[in-house]
Amino acid sequence: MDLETPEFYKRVLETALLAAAGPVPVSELRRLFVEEPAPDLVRRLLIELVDDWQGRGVELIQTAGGWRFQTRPEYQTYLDRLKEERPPKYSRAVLETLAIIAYRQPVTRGDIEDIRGVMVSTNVLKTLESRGWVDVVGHRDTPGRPGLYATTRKFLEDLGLRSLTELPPLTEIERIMDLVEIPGIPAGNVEKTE
Amino acid sequence: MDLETPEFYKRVLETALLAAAGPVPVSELRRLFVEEPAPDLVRRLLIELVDDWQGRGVELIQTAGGWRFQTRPEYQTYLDRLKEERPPKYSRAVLETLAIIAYRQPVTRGDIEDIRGVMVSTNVLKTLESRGWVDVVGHRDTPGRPGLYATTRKFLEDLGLRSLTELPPLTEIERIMDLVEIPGIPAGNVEKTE
Amino acid sequence: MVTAALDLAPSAEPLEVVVGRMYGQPIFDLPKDLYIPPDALEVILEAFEGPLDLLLYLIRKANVNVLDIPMVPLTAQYLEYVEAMRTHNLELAADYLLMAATLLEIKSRLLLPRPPREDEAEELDPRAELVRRLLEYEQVKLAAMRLDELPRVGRDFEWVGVFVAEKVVQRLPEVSLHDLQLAWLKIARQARLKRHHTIQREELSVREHMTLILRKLRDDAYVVFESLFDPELGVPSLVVSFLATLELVKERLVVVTQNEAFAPIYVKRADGSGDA
Repeated sequence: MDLETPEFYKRVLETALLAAAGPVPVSELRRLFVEEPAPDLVRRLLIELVDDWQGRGVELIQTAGGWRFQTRPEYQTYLDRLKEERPPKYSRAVLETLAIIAYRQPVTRGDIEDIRGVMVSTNVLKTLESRGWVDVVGHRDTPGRPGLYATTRKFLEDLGLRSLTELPPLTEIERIMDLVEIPGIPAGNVEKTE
Repeated sequence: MDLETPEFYKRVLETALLAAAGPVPVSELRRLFVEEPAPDLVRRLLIELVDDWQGRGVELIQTAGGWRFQTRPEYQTYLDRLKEERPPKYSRAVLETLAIIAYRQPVTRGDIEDIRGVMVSTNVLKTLESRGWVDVVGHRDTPGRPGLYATTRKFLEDLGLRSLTELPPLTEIERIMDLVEIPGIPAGNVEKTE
Repeated sequence: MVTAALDLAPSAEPLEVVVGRMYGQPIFDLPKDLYIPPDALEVILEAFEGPLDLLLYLIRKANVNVLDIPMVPLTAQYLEYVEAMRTHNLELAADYLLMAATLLEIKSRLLLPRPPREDEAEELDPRAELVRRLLEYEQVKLAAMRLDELPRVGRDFEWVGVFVAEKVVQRLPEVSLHDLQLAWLKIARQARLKRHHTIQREELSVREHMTLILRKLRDDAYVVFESLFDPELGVPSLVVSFLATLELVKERLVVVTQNEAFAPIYVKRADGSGDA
């Protein structure tokens, strides 16, 4: 094997990423080689790889934990035909609880109930915990020492996000909320979803 | 997506095989498509895919259970570097023999046995020779004309040394030994390495 | 799933909100007179995630500004709903009742004559907290929908992981200098040769050169003495090479010969295999 060319480096990177069980950070990818290449070189080659895979059913993306290959969403209908079971659809209660934890973390169950205006069933939190998307990161120093929920790295990875800042931005309601106490100012047309 | 071309079929097959957890038989691959293509067509496309992946670090192969992508053996040394687990270790006999050859070269097998106080099995020397770390550089002019072992350039390279003088000095080792070998206490008790 | 379009502006076009499904058909609207077929009520209520969700629906449906909620009709509508639930023996969640109480309280505070106050800026609209909660909930509701739209592993894409063809290539053990050091330590200790075999650091370079010379002699039966020395490596190296040669002679590993004075000196292996 020609060990020196950037092409060869790229081939090894591609192979390692295709074979990896999870995302691989650049720091680890460098370890593939006895003479560790500069992080910048590795990153440049990764960007080249992203390009090389254009138009294929698989893409190279960067998530919270590093770089990984994943299939493009357009191909999911095909892949679904080979599946035994359909992935779960989450109820509104689960999704809203997840949203509150994601955007307002760390929050207690009480905080979630305050925002949603209803009791949060234990099942809802269990669902999110067993999916590995949220966990208890501490306890609030109030009576009962309620658990503080936050999203996990797996949540980011499963949604292909590098960080929480990549979550869809909250709608402009927040800006309007500042105006709540000043009557007479029209709320304006808030963007419509979909 | 252009749904009709063989190119597209091939892309879907490739995507499904890259994402599959195990080998996928042709019969199952046909199920990827609403209008199941003929097994012969699928097989032809798979053979084309095998060609497409020539020269890459990953190859498409047919196993008992079906088709699957797997890494090429030549890339194993690279992938191994990412592994958590520690590489195998040489036995004490191998390491001590290597140390004697490194520090006392050139030495005969008899010299090694004298120093170690035990027979040196042929396997031990074979292991070191096949690794390319020691070789016979001559013979001593004594009965049996025993081979004289010395370390090779490859030994230096593999251990990242420019010359044998960069080996840890024995004086230092023996100073350590003086510290740990308290008279009256059997040597065996001192062993606290590993 | 309620595909609610957020619209707080009074001028907006009518909304189509699926509030539930009955016999597989989406229900876009609640009946104006609030008459709800008994078997549909449960379905409709399931479409709401709680009192805040229900209130938001009523506000949107009435097409009023959420910042200026008409408390009287809203409270009336809400209570009718709660009443409808009660008459149908639906288990009424405490959250719905609590909200009813809150609405009634706000309504009564609005109706009360306001006591004159010095500082008017301090005066808070009794609806403010409710509006804040409604807007915050609305935001979460939207955020939840957006989160759900994000591509998710298993539903929208799969991770790639090709089989690693392992064990085909044998992994070789690695040896570190530390390993060698430890190995020697064990040897020395066991064989009690620490006095015997103490080797100076310099001596290692001599032994290294002994090996180099033997290697040279392996390739050629004998070599000219001078060729064992490379002046370019400097005096220390020359000295070491010379000491190595002497050591080789002493250990009877090489033989140095000279046929007559001033004739070339030859070095050859002592094991005789190189004899001409």
